[in-house]
Amino acid sequence: MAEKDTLKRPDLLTANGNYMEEPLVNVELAQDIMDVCRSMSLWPMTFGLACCAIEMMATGMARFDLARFGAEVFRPSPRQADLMIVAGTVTHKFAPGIVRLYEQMPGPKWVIAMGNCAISGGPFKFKGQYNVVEGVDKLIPVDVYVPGCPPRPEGLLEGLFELQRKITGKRWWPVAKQVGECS
Amino acid sequence: MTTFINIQLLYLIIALVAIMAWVGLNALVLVYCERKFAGHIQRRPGPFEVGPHGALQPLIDGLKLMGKQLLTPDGADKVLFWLAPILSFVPVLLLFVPIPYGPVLTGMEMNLGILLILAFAGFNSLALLLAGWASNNKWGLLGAARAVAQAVAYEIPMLLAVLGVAFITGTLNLTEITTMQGAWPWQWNIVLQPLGFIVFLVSAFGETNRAPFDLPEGESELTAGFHTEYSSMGFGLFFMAEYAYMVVVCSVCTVLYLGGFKGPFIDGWWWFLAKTYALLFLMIWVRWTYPRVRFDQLLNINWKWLLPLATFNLLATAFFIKL
Amino acid sequence: MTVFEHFRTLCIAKGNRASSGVDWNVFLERDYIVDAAELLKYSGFHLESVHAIDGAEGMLINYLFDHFTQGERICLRVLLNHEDVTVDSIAGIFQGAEWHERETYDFHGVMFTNNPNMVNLLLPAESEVHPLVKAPKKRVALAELLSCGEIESQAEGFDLLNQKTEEAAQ
Amino acid sequence: MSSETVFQTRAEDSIGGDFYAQHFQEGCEENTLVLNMGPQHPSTHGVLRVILEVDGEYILRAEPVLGYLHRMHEKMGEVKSWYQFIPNMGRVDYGHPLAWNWAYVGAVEKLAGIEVPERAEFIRVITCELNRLASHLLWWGAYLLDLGAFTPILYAFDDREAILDILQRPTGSRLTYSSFRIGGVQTDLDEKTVQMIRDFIPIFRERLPMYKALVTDNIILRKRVEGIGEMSPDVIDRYGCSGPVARGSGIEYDVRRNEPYSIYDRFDFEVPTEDTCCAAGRYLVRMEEMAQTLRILEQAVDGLDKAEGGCIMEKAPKPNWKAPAGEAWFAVESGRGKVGVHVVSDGSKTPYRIKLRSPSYSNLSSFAEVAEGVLIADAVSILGSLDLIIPEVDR
Repeated sequence: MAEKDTLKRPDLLTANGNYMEEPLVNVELAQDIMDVCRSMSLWPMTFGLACCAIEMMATGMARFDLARFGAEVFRPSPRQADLMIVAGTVTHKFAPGIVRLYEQMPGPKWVIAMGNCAISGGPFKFKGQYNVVEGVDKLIPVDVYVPGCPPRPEGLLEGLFELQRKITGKRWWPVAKQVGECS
Repeated sequence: MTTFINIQLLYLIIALVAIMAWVGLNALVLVYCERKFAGHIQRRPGPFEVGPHGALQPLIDGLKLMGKQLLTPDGADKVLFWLAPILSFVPVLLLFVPIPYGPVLTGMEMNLGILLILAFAGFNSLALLLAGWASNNKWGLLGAARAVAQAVAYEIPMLLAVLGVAFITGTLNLTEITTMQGAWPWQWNIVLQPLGFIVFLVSAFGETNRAPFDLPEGESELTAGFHTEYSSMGFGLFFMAEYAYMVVVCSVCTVLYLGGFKGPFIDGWWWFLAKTYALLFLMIWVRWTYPRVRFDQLLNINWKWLLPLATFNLLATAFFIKL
Repeated sequence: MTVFEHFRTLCIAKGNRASSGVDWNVFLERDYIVDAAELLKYSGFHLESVHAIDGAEGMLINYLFDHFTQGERICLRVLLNHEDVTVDSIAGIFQGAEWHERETYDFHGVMFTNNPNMVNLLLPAESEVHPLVKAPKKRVALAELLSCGEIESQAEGFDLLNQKTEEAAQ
Repeated sequence: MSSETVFQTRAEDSIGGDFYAQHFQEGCEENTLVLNMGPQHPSTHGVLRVILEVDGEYILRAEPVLGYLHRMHEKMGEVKSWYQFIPNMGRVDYGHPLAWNWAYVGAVEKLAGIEVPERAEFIRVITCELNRLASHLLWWGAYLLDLGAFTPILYAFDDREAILDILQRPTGSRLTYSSFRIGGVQTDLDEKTVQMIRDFIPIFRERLPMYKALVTDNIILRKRVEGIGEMSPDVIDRYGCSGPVARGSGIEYDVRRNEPYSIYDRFDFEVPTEDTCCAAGRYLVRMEEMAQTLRILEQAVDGLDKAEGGCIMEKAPKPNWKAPAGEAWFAVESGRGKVGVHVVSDGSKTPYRIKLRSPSYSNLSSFAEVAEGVLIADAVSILGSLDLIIPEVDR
């Protein structure tokens, strides 16, 4: 079997050393087009956990308008969502629920860990804590981390752009100037 | 004789293909319009970056949906589960056949055109029931129950309103109904049947599950209602069917009450399209403005208001025709 | 403090709203809490909170009541021995107490008999730790923690607050 | 539970739901459906879970299951120092964090007998009232989203952004403010901020009639809120509800009026009440409260110039400050009702015990009784009208 494995494309290798099934039809161009389509229509799940959820809502609202990038279709059902924005603290009580929701999403799917709580437990990590999962990446694979407590909507938008870059391999939108570069 | 049949058949096939393209195109345009229109109602630009002014957004969404994984839930009835979206979408194609888009642009002339539309539109409620039942999901089941109760209820006043028009025109052929109306607005059926028009329009909202009557999929109550468990194109088909039904209902409304392809100066498909899209925009506008009604209120509106009004309209029409 | 005039209390202390926020501190025996709650219910009080303080002498359960119009805050206090942290539930009189009591069970392991639904509220159902129970070494004498104010009446043998008054006298 | 715990999702399926679902099912009648609303449901505003027993669409029994966002605030209170606990207060209730800031800081000040400068009190009132507006706007948008109207939430957030623009100048944050300090506030209001507030008040005052015309007078909305979720004053008493929920049932109780803290006794404002006892009453009370909040703001901004002192007391407590032993209970009025903080100190650097009394918790506890016998859609309407912030319920 080892010989056969070497014939497979390295990009089909998963983290655990297994190979994904090869696609039935594999045309490079079609794949690229699909990638662009996926990156431009990331439908998030309506899934707010805590404070960050309000900033996630604010991102979808008039001033910041997530819709410009085709990501405003918040789907309440995980079956129709592409993107899970873990916006808030994950507790031990809810951990099985998060894993289940992630499993219910159809592939290809992505996860953004929004806010310090989802990244590492954030301010709720202290000696003797008994109820917070210290980082949602202990439960499900995370693609993009957006730090902040809570992150500003601009931060979440930047996280979305980073995810688009990750999917297509290209940064699509102009990069904002660093602080100090502005005239 | 044989050549005659063949030409008929060929014509029908061309019409069906054209209708398919038309339905697909309509869905794309409508989704774009809806999102853009909603955006502007809500003080934001809506889809903007994908294509010029976000024009490619629906196309890209569609492609993405096709590329998603197809999931069948564990406890679902597999055959019925996948039959439902197909059953919801395919009959829609048939509904476009008798609609006269222009003086010669009709899929197939038939004497019972409106009857065909009303009959096959009933398939939709069956599809929604199957979808909710087969997906083995409690929210889906509740959504399906709502969908059927709603569709059954709202079909009756709609039928009665249509009958009113049929009484004045004396035909069920949609082309004939159009040609009986004049070019100018005061020569349209809406002048003769204002009550019927209102009843028809309200029933249309109910029939197509649009807000404020979008109870079968009421997001804040039933998560996603009957299509909670559908991923990928299963959901996509329901989505397209919903928009296709909107187009059908608005087209029929145009034919029955607004003079169809007839209009001032030159008759033609452009008048038809303009009127249909005006109605569609009304539907979109209402959706983004009003809250959702409650389920018992929805049925009360129907049984206590629309049905008596439609009956009264019918009786009055009959009375005046007899005079 | 006419409400508790003919009621068997352990101690009634007049607090000061400006300094501690509570007008009356009433210490009760464990068996009398339901009757006291009933009394307050008929006097038009509503329940603000039920919570426990883990002190050296035992678990002190505080029932805070307030009045919508009279503006009088009463704190009923029941001291439970650490070996037997059980008290009758007042959820039959103030239904809102059900959750407060379940929460107290979560945090401090206080059992409320006759609570209609005595399962974990905030912690996972299978959890059996009570995170706010302090290690015996870290417990502090209640007399130091509480600021009950002026003692108006006191039953014989009740000396929970005396330690402090003696200190103050010195 | 260690962090290496493997979370299994499949094992529970075979036995029909988790512990709470089974516990609930024991009391079910025959031929009824048990529905899990949440924790991931669009209208539970976060991760509240309500188990419903329904007959058709009528709810026979409801049981909220809490704790999906229990973040151990009370435990943290016993671990962190007096100062370090302030940021927690910004995260208990993300709708109206400054009220919680105030409740905690006020309790500590009461415990230590600290006098706050007058100017600091004015700044507290101004920022807290602005925050109350933001909180009510958030509720308004989310409630209408629950009722199926999509657009109002965008209008609400549009105005909310204007408030956040003002608030982030003195507090340095958009959402989780923790700018109150023991003995004052962190930053003074500068001229520009005051001017922004002065400009904002008339603009927002004009918006309120528009909201009324667009939404409040809508017949569909009226039918969805009138007579829904009736809570008699007796229910309010038994469950200890407060805030707009109590005022919507005709109880004229506002902590700012009945138990004036800080400088609220100097302002002229009304406490709106409605006797309808239903969701409509609670809705109208909140709408009217926004107008009253604007009145307070106006007076506070005018009074700010004449106020004496700085934004924080001289010789404010240092980070390793030790509070004197004792206890104090302090209550403030947040957007949701009476927020109470009970601090108990043993004279060390960390609090001995902190009890947070949240209004949402008491308001939500009445849901099981109120929702009995209503439709699912009404239950959504009732939940929305209670204005829940889940982190505040779970703490």
